[in-house]
Amino acid sequence: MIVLDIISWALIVSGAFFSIVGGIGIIRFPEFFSRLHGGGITDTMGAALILLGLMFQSPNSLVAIKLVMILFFLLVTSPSSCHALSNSALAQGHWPELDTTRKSKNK
Amino acid sequence: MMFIVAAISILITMCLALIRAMLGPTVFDRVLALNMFGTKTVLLICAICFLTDRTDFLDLALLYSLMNFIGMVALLRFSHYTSFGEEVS
Amino acid sequence: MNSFPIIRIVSKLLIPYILLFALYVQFHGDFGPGGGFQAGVILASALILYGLVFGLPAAQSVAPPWLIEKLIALGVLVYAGTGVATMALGSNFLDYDALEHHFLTDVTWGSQTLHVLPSGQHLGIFLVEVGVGITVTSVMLMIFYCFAGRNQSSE
Amino acid sequence: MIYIDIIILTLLAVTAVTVARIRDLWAAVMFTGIYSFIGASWMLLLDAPDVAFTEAAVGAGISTVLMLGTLALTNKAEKPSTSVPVVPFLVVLGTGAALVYGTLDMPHFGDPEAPVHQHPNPSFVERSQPDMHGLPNVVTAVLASYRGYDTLGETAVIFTAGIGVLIILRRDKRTAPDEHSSDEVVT
Repeated sequence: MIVLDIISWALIVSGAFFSIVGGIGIIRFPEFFSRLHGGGITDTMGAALILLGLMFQSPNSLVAIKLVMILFFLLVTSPSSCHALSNSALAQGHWPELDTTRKSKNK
Repeated sequence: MMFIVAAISILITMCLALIRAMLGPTVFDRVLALNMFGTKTVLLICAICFLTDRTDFLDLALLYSLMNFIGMVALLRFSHYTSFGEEVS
Repeated sequence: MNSFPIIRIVSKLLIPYILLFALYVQFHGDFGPGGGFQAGVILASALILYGLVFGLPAAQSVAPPWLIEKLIALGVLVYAGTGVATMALGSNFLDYDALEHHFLTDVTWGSQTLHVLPSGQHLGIFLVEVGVGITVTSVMLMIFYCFAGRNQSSE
Repeated sequence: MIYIDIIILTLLAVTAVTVARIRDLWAAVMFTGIYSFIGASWMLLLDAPDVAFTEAAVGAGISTVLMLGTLALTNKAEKPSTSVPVVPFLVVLGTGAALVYGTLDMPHFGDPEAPVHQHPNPSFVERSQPDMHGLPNVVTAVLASYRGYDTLGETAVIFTAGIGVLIILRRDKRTAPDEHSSDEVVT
């Protein structure tokens, strides 16, 4: 049990670290396309690590299976909606400001 | 104790996402923050379930992870086409 | 949504799970959180997701509006019909104890007892929740059809 | 634990003020989605998973879709008001002060002697187990069996709402050509 607790602590603390780092990123980054990076880190890395950490504490297998299903749905939906967001941002004429190789469409 | 740490860190991230949703210069920044907020809510509900030791309510987190996607698709579709009705073949 | 192939594929992947989850909420509502209203809303939102991604005509070919109109009334009919059935069996309106029956309720299979068909109060709650679920699903879908169809014709 | 409550309530208040203050209605719809997320977490903390379930099912998906559908029929931005609303502000302030004064008499949170826990007889919880042949969810038992008439009424309300939306918004195929022809005559 002590081993499981240590594994959970490690996973949850690193997950908390990644989600807070992503949260700071979504505030601090200068424009939309780099903010996607911060959002992506919290949605996949932070969520997966925290859910894995909770999985080691689950009292029975049904709870663990439900957590696996939640993780699966999160990993499927959140990156695909990030993709759709960036796709429609590009379609509406936004272009990464940090990209120096191509000229911005809207400027 | 570890669940409290998880819940507090998730809540801090939620606060940051909420700030971005309020500032957000473009529509897409706001939707990105909303998506992040939804994911964090799923995690928060999981953490609360473990914290209060009522793990049979994880269905709620499962439901939110599905419903978040529907809201996102609706918001994206509206920002893209400005209406629902047209035919997509 | 024609320019989002990933969204289309992910929706195709998710819609069966949402429908399955709605059925789980509907029939597991006696044992955990959930029930007819929530299940109806989840079922309707699966079909609404289909309509959002693949267009209104596709959704209307899955759940045609004439059928939805009939189902709005059918749900209330199932609910009230349960009450009338209990009255016909000689009890009060919506008193499910009259629905007690002894057909395949407890089947002993090996060492464990299985509850095959619900009986009494359980059967009554089951029927009533099914009625609520049907009405809520069809009303939500019908509201969505009305809004979407209105936009289509006004452009 | 108490810190989680405080943070969630603060987030709720901030989101509500934002919804009221923001002019872009599209963003307001988005913030109601956020409000629903926080509201469901709060309901779960209050040990009301059935309410949280309803909030989750309705708030994030369907209500966003329906509000966006309404926005598609109207303008995207709220009309800015020019006058400073002094009298409504005083009325709201007075009502809020009276409500805060009223909370002083309320029983403590979770008090077993509170009227909420005494008035619908607590024996429902005890009676439900033998009555329902072992159905564990007391909320479903109360809603569908002990309060069956109420739930029938609620279903009838949803039915009536559906009929009302149908009457107001539906365009029948049989009447649609007539409208177009009359429009052509007018123009």
